[in-house]
Amino acid sequence: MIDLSVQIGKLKLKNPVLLASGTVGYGNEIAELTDLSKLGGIVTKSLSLKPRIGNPPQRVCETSSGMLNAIGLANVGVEVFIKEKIPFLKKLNTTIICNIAASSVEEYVECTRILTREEAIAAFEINVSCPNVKDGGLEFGNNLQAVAQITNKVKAVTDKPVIIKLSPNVSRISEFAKAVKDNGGDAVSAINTLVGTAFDIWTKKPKIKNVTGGLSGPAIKPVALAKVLEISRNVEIPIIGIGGIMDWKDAAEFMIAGASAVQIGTVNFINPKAGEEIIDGLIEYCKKMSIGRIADLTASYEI
Amino acid sequence: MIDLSVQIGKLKLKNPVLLASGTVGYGNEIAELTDLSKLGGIVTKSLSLKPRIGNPPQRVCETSSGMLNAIGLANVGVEVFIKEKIPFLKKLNTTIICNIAASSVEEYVECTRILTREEAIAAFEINVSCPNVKDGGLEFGNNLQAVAQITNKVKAVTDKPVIIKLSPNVSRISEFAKAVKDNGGDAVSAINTLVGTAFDIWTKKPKIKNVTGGLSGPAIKPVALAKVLEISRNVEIPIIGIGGIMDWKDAAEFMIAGASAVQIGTVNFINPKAGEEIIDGLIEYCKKMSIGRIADLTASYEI
Amino acid sequence: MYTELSTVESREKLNGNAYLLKVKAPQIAKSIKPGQFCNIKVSETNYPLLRRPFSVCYAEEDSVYFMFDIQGEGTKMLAEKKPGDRLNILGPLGNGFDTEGDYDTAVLIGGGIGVAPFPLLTEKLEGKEIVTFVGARSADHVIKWGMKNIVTATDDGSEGFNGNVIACFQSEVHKLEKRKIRIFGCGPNPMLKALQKEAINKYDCQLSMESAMACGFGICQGCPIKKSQGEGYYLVCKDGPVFESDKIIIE
Amino acid sequence: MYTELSTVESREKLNGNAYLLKVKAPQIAKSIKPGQFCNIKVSETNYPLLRRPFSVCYAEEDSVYFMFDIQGEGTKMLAEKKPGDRLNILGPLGNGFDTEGDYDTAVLIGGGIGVAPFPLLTEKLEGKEIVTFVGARSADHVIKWGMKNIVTATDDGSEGFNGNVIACFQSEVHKLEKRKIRIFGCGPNPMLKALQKEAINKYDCQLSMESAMACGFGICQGCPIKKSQGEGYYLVCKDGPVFESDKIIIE
Ligand SMILES: Cc1cc2nc3c(=O)[nH]c(=O)nc-3n(C[C@H](O)[C@H](O)[C@H](O)COP(=O)(O)OP(=O)(O)OC[C@H]3O[C@@H](n4cnc5c(N)ncnc54)[C@H](O)[C@@H]3O)c2cc1C
Ligand SMILES: Cc1cc2nc3c(=O)[nH]c(=O)nc-3n(C[C@H](O)[C@H](O)[C@H](O)COP(=O)(O)OP(=O)(O)OC[C@H]3O[C@@H](n4cnc5c(N)ncnc54)[C@H](O)[C@@H]3O)c2cc1C
Ligand SMILES: Cc1cc2nc3c(=O)[nH]c(=O)nc-3n(C[C@H](O)[C@H](O)[C@H](O)COP(=O)(O)O)c2cc1C
Ligand SMILES: Cc1cc2nc3c(=O)[nH]c(=O)nc-3n(C[C@H](O)[C@H](O)[C@H](O)COP(=O)(O)O)c2cc1C
Ligand code: FES
Ligand code: FES
Repeated sequence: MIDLSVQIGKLKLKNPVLLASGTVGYGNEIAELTDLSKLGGIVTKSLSLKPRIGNPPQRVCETSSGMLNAIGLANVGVEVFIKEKIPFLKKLNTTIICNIAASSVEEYVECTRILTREEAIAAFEINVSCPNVKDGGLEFGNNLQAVAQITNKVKAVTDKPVIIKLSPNVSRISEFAKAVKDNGGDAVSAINTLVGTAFDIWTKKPKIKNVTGGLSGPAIKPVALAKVLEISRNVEIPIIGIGGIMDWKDAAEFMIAGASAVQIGTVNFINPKAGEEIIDGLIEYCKKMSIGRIADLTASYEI
Repeated sequence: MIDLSVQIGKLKLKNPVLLASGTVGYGNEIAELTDLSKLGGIVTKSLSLKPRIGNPPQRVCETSSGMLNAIGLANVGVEVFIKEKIPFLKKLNTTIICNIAASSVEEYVECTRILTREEAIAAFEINVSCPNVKDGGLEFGNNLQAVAQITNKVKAVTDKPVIIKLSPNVSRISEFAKAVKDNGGDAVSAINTLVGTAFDIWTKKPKIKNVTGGLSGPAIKPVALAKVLEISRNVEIPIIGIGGIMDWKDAAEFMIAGASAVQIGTVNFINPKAGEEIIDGLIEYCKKMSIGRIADLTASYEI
Repeated sequence: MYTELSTVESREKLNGNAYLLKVKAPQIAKSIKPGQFCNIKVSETNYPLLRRPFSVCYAEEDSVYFMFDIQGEGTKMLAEKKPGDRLNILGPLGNGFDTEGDYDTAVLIGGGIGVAPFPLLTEKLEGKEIVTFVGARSADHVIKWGMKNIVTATDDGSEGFNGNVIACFQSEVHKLEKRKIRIFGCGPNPMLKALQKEAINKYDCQLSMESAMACGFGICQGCPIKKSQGEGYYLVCKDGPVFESDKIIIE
Repeated sequence: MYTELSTVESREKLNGNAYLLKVKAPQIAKSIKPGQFCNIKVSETNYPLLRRPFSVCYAEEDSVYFMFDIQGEGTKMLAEKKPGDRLNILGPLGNGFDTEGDYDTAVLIGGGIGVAPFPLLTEKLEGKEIVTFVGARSADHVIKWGMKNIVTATDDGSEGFNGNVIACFQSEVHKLEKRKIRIFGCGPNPMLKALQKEAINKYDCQLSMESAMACGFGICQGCPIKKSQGEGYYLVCKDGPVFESDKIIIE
């Protein structure tokens, strides 16, 4: 028997495959198509303090081996989440990681403070790829001080593990991982989407109403892997690898490059059973490679 | 008749389609497969002062709708270039832009100083995506001061137009474009490749011997477009758009997003006639759109 | 909701650019309702990456029919499928038309490939009076497969009414004056917008909407459509694709 | 060098995983030399993105033959091509084998699908004595199409010599003692390395090398192979793929 469990700081997962935030909603729809209890866990759609209706259409468009999205963090808000979504999530028998997005440091803290009381939540993932409303809309995720401060203040109001989800749109992502570590963060997730755009050449209008969107899918895998590797080589902190994973081979590649666990996003739209299939594939791979504990794969690159 | 000519600062091109540095060598091989005189111009492989043999294999690998390369700036050096390559380039009847890569500010200046005497060279493109040997290998392209300084010092030794080729691996590319403008640079090229990697899951070794490589091809097009748009909206400087262009539609999209001209790279490997086909396609497009001067396409986005 | 690895049984070219694909997908065939759709992976590779949504056109026993137009690369690939080829299909998705309730005549109004869901709807409406308005560019684009009691309208007047399908409906509706009608509309947005306007405070009317989609089953939030009452959006894939005409704002 | 939009004429399955594809590509067929290769775009989409390099196996009149093994997605797609399908082919590329010069017996040594260039080479070598050593995993992987005077070696001993093809050559070479031989080798790197070692200061030997490639015609510098003398690299696509065995260092 292969030991599939992995440790993300103080968070233990039964296996390293998680479903990524924003690509599984609150778990209910995809539960009809796959057995979520088999997964390492799911990360819920980014929550803000108040509900958000999100951006006007068009919100998504396809690109070569990828897609752009600008959903605009549409979500039910903390209150409705607790009342209406947590009861269902509790029944799933999988680890629930609650992702939080906010427009000010105070809002991050406030969301965490309220949600940390919920037993069903095993850990928080903090999405810093949102515009900082107070500082004129620049992304927190590109600002080292902001990421440090958010980590620090969120950690102060919860005992649960705090994972910071890093933006890839920076020169040196490892500096951000280091800021997370230095401020007590338990782990980092890498990566969120790359900033991208597309235009309709006949109307000359952007294909995404928000003008720019986030690029995800297999197109970004090489970039995501390089970011994971950079963090792995420079900072000692658990990494959750994300970006373009389509199958177990991609998942193994992320672990080899330094990830302790992985999240899958876009592939859920195409193959809602991908999570289960990836776990099965990883088991076979470990057998072939005579790997007894999957955790030994992490950062096993030979350079 | 549609006026296809475009102006990149003081550089006039007969049409907006250029072949990108590193993807056409010094023009001789591809000249057998396409008529280079039809193109707006070609940008020669990055030259350094002395010849470089480049990286050991494996130098290239395919990714989903993209490829990684780490050629290691293999090139013949300035001296051999002048003696052996320029005579052929002269005969091509197309605009020759000479791309320079160096490991120190002094080397950039020295290369430009020597090459500026060559009549065949219409302009310089400065590739700042090389490690700064003196400052411990960090890329010039991620350092605002370095880009400013290189622009300034290179401009001081040549009267020819100087185009700075920007790295996309930064948070705010428009700040770099602004530094180029403020230091007298004539134009910017955007983008060079994104940093990426890939691992062989059976050997656990990187698929590229250099560990990381540059990601190019259609996978990166949405990112490249977003960078061009960002510069276009924030800095008044001519932009040469590059990244994942496969056909005339992609070329038109870059121009709409803000580019005055485009360069095509990876597609040359797949379809060596792509440049000619793109020009033909753009002519048809202009006819359909009743565009008399192709330069009017630049930054014609409607947001 | 199932993901089925189905097999193409036949492919037929209809009028214009339209194709009719019959695939064996027993689970979906048995549970599908008119107006629902499926999300189809047209290639086995990452290109195109996302599934493509198509209304179910018709279903019988273990088979499902899709009727589609070539738009871009995805539909081009679909049109090249041959009997025996495999297709991964996710469905049934969405709500479908509501055929219950108090009306005696169903008025189906379709523009272009918008008629795609009508054959199954026609079958389901057995017992009701049906009038089907089919709009097309020209006679050689008129699609009639699986529909009944058809009134055609063509933009160039080459068949039936000379003008668009809504104008055609307007000029014909007096014949239905004594009937209790319910309208089922499907087609391009401008047509649906005109139909919506026509229906205000006048007709019981359901519209089948389109939207760019990434998932098709409610997990990406990629397919919003504005609510007419209150703030916010419905999701076309989950709350629709069929909406009561007064519930949404069509852009 | 031409880019030809060719048409698949036939596809045949050979032993093992090997396929033989015949395509109509007149310009390439007329100018190709043994040991040269073509770079084939296996799909019309961006996936896979790059062309795939294949030795020309044989050519007659307007047609070119490729012999290949399924390795990954590109070769899988190629194996699914049917007569009438279109393939964009770039070629002839590379230098090819040098068949001129002073020798009377050509010794062809191929491992696995490495025999691919031998049929055209065999034809070109008319007039010379030929011995062909064919190595394979097992009897059901031995490929003989288009070759002559074959000695087989299998790793499991199920056909011919029990062992690898270089060991087989070593055990047979005494029969050629009086001959002036030239060796033409093609196959996986470990085999070519062993052959190179065997040939040092002993045999006139040419090796056909492989490398990952992006362009195939010298513009990307993606395919280096280390020179044995002096610093630096040759490009496999342009300076090769065939090298005098003492000119290169095989990793
Ligand atoms: C619920 C639903 C049911 C549908 N039913 C049918 C049907 O029965 N028959 C049929 O022919 N078509 C139907 N469509 C439209 C069909 O999904 C698109 O034509 C198809 O996705 C285009 O894919 P492509 O790869 O060929 O084109 P692409 O290359 O992706 O795009 C080509 C053009 O089509 C537009 N387009 C892309 N996706 C959509 C979309 N989801 N909706 C509308 N326009 C789009 C693009 O903006 C572009 O202009 C339906 C769409 C939805 C949302
Ligand atoms: C000059 C030359 C001539 C060749 N002639 C033939 C031939 O006649 N018949 C034949 O079957 N094969 C030949 N090959 C190898 C053939 O190009 C590869 O098998 C093919 O590119 C694999 O493509 P894929 O998409 O199926 O596999 P991928 O999914 O790209 O890769 C599958 C595996 O093949 C390896 N691979 C990928 N590209 C190459 C390459 N260029 N060379 C070696 N290994 C590679 C990868 O590392 C991987 O392990 C030749 C290669 C070269 C360079
Ligand atoms: C439609 C969509 C919505 C997303 N929403 C969120 C979100 O709300 N919060 C978040 O942290 N990441 C969000 N993401 C990013 C994903 O969690 C993931 O980081 C990214 O898509 C890269 O992984 P992938 O290539 O596997 O999709 C979203 C991605 C997509 C495609
Ligand atoms: C194999 C290869 C070699 C390259 N070499 C150089 C180079 O020497 N100098 C340079 O400025 N850019 C180089 N580039 C980057 C291209 O010029 C271009 O910026 C990049 O590939 C993005 O465009 P594309 O997607 O059209 O290829 C190289 C790209 C490739 C693929
Ligand atoms: S398409 Fe994903 S939620 Fe509707
Ligand atoms: S493959 Fe491009 S130079 Fe050899």
